[in-house]
Amino acid sequence: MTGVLRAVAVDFAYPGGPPVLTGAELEVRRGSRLAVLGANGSGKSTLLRCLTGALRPDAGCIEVEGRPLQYSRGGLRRHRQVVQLVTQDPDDQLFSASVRADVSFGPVNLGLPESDVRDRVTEALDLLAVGHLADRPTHQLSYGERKRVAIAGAVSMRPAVLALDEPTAGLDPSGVEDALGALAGLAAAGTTLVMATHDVDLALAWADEVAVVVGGGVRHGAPISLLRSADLLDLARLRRPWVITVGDRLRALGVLPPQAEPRDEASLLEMMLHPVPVEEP
Amino acid sequence: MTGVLRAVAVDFAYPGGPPVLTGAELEVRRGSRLAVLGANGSGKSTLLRCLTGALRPDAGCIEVEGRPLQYSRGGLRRHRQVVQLVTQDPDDQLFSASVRADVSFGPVNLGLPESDVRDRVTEALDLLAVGHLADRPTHQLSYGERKRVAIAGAVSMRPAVLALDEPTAGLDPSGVEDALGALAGLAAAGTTLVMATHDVDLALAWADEVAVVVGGGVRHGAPISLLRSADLLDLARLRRPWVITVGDRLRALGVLPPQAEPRDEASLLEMMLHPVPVEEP
Amino acid sequence: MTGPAIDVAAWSSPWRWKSPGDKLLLSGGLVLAALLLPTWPASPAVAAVAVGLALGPARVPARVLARAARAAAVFVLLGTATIAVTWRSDDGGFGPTVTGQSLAAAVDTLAHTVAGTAAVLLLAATTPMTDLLAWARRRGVAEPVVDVAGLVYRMLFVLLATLGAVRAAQVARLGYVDRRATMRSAAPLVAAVLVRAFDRARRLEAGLAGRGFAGNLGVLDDERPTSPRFVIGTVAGLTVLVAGCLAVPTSGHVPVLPW
Amino acid sequence: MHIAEGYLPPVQAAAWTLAAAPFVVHGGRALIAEVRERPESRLLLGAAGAFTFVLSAIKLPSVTGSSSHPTGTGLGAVLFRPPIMAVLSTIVLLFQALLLAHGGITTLGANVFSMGVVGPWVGYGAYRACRAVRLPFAVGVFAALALADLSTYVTTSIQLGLAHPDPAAGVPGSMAEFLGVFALTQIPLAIAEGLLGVVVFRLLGRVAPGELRSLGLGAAVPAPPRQAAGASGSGE
Repeated sequence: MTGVLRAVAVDFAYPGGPPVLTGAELEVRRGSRLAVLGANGSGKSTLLRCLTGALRPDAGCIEVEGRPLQYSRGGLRRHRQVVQLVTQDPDDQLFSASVRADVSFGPVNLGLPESDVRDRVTEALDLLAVGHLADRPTHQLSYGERKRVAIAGAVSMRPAVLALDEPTAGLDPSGVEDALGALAGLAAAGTTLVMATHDVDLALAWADEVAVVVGGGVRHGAPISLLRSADLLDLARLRRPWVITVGDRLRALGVLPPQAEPRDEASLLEMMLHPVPVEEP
Repeated sequence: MTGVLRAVAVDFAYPGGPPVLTGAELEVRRGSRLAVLGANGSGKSTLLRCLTGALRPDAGCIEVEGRPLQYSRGGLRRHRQVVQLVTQDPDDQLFSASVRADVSFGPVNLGLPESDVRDRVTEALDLLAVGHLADRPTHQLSYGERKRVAIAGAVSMRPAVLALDEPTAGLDPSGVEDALGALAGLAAAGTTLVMATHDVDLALAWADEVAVVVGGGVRHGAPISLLRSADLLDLARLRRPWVITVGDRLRALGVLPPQAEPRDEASLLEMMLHPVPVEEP
Repeated sequence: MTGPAIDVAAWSSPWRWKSPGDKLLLSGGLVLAALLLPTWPASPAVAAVAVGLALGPARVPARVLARAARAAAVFVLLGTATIAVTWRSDDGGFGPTVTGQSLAAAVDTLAHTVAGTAAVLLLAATTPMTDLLAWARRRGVAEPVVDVAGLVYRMLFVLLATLGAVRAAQVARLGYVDRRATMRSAAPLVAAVLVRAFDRARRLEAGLAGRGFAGNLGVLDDERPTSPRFVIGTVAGLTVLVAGCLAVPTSGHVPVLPW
Repeated sequence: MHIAEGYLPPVQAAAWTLAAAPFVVHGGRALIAEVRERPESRLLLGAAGAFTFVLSAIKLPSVTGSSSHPTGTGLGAVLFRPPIMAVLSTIVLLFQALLLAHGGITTLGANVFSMGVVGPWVGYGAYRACRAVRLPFAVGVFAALALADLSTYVTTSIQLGLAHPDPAAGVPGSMAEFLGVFALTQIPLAIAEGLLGVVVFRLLGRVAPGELRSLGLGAAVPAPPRQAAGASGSGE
């Protein structure tokens, strides 16, 4: 796994505002599922928008495949095929009342021939399991449906990296399941996924790497170790995932084997199924 | 505990749309904390809006203190002092330039003398722990702050019942904590609370009664029994709270005492602290 | 957030897949027939054809037509009543009154309006706005204008939802109990929707920038093929209508035509 | 109040369309120029048009106790200038005709002339005149919104009077009738719309000073104490 995208010593402040990022470092490895965690206002969305080229760092740089991102028209154009951002509110991205037309926007901008555009639209809609909505008007869709159509709009650009800001916010359990299922399909198709969230339970269950944005910087590591650290989580104003807390206790009680590291409810239950008897000291 | 508010055999459909509620029954007992659960589109917000008088049922009625709600100007005016709704998006409720002006909107419309308006505003802001924001412009507040100010705007009407639509949606862990803390303060001050949510874990931890909206009707009962029923939850497209699933397993393993009914992480851990030894059969 | 009944009908219309140009020909032909031919029998004939096509093959729900008629009713009734009232009575006195002549003029105008509105509805209730805009773009209407119109169409649903939500919140806090409260509520409502509109534009700009927005809102355009059968049927039908209306002698009263 | 389809005789419908056309074409040129210079202004213009549409769904109380909808033509003219309003009004009136059955297609030209041309130009003229003689901003806004509203209804009444002359009293008689029904009753509503505008701009001055300045309406913005801009909080 090599770094497809890197933030190198990135400083950023909105005009007239306090610094949001100071020396932020992040590496997005190809094929990984990275969760970027932080409280509201921590700067995780800002970091995502720097990675996608939507914001230009005040200092430091974004590296794409080892080369610094060029903020020229052509450089940004190439970059948009490397990484696409899906915003939290789907209405921030859906500008057309026709679902099919909206999803075709990116490919049309790439200047592709019409038949290729058509293929990409069909492919993206199918990957997100919203093919049946293609001919419905955007304003008649439910929130969850609009969210998946917005993701399809980004996917039709066939980006190597898909960055999603709070993709499960506002969705009910079955909506979350649908969204995560769609993401799993994208991962299987080879897309690198970056998800900004403040849901620590989701991050632990879903990600294979975690980056916690705190105090303008980034702490990057394995989910299970980073999300166990009470100091870090306090500083970041986040909770510890319940699976870790409960898992630790059950390990101490001998209900879980010593090496068990459950990441979600299912794995916790499964590991309990065959409890290794605790040896007497 | 007596029913301050009741939905009796309520049918409702939006003009030209399919039926949303069919024979929905719900009783809101004075002093209770009721969670109304349902997937997106299940009709839980519609039910709340019927209870608040914002929507008028096609059939059935809403009873207030045992008398049917009158949809006359005077009847609705009285009803708005019985129950207030806080919508999911605080920006839908904040329309004045400053926090103080916004919170005073309801009391001013009640035609109260200025000193009473002032008292109510101060009281509401203090109950929500946002007194320090009184003179700030609403658009400069964080999302969590806006959410609490929106609640204060409803609280300044001194309703007997406060209904909240997804009050924790979009909040990070510390924002959720602040919001729940504020609600606990309101409950302590005697307000009956109704919360619509699809977060089953939150409902189990917070509510003392649960109503699940499913198939146009309502199933009402104790959280721990209703939220254990796999059939009901499947039908309602909801998950079972992890605490129930994990708690059941741990009870079977003898890690929890037989009568233990943990409702959240903290109570689960506490009950495990003093595990009752399992008697040999 | 489903929107006006006509819009809902258009998106689910069985005629949706017909070429917008074909439907424009039919509706436009009917509108012109109602406008240009002698009121009797052309207006009732056009109204009958338009309503018949709408309720028949185009399967527009009757409820949708009824609501549309209600929407147009206030202006039509007020305007028609004003025409019916004249300043001199038949016996020569001066003052507001209704005469046979003024009443006939009012009935004529009413017939025109009903026929014209029905003909426009036939198009509106079978053709989503996006199809008409795409058609306009292909027919050479300037791209920025079509783009802006498309954005207006998309955003008006978002803003209508905002308007409804803010107003509901105000109603709950007694925002419209009396005239003074209404005035206190209306201005913040307008300001809130306007600020939200600005905010939406800014956020959409940021959202689109990431998708390669460089000034052009071009999208895939699925042109619906024109149907020779539909066109021939339309032309033949309109011809019959025109010939029939011109052949039938104007019966009953002689309408007063102001042109 | 939009003139319904079929309400105008064909010659007059065509004449009003021809009368409105130069203003709409001029506005269209202005819009295209604006969009060429700043491509992203498409989004703001789209939002402005949607706002104009939505305004007609707001209810205003009148002094007489009845209620009506603001025309919004004055508000739009002050915010976005009359040329742009001519195009936006055309789009909005077309949508209202097709989506809501308010107005019509052959009467579109007449409706654009009253709501998209006369109203905005009268309102904007009043606003500029008030500013030229250094009247307070609020007075300019009041005059703009009230007069734009009123002139729109006067124009509509004239259009209707011309179309349907009174059999006895001719065009002057019918105009007087329509003015009595549509314009006279509108006076309290025009005043209400003017007052509404004053409050709206006062709120906007506090809530959206940046937007007002970018629209060239710095006068509406009281010199604010400088706040930390980054703390505005939406999104992060």
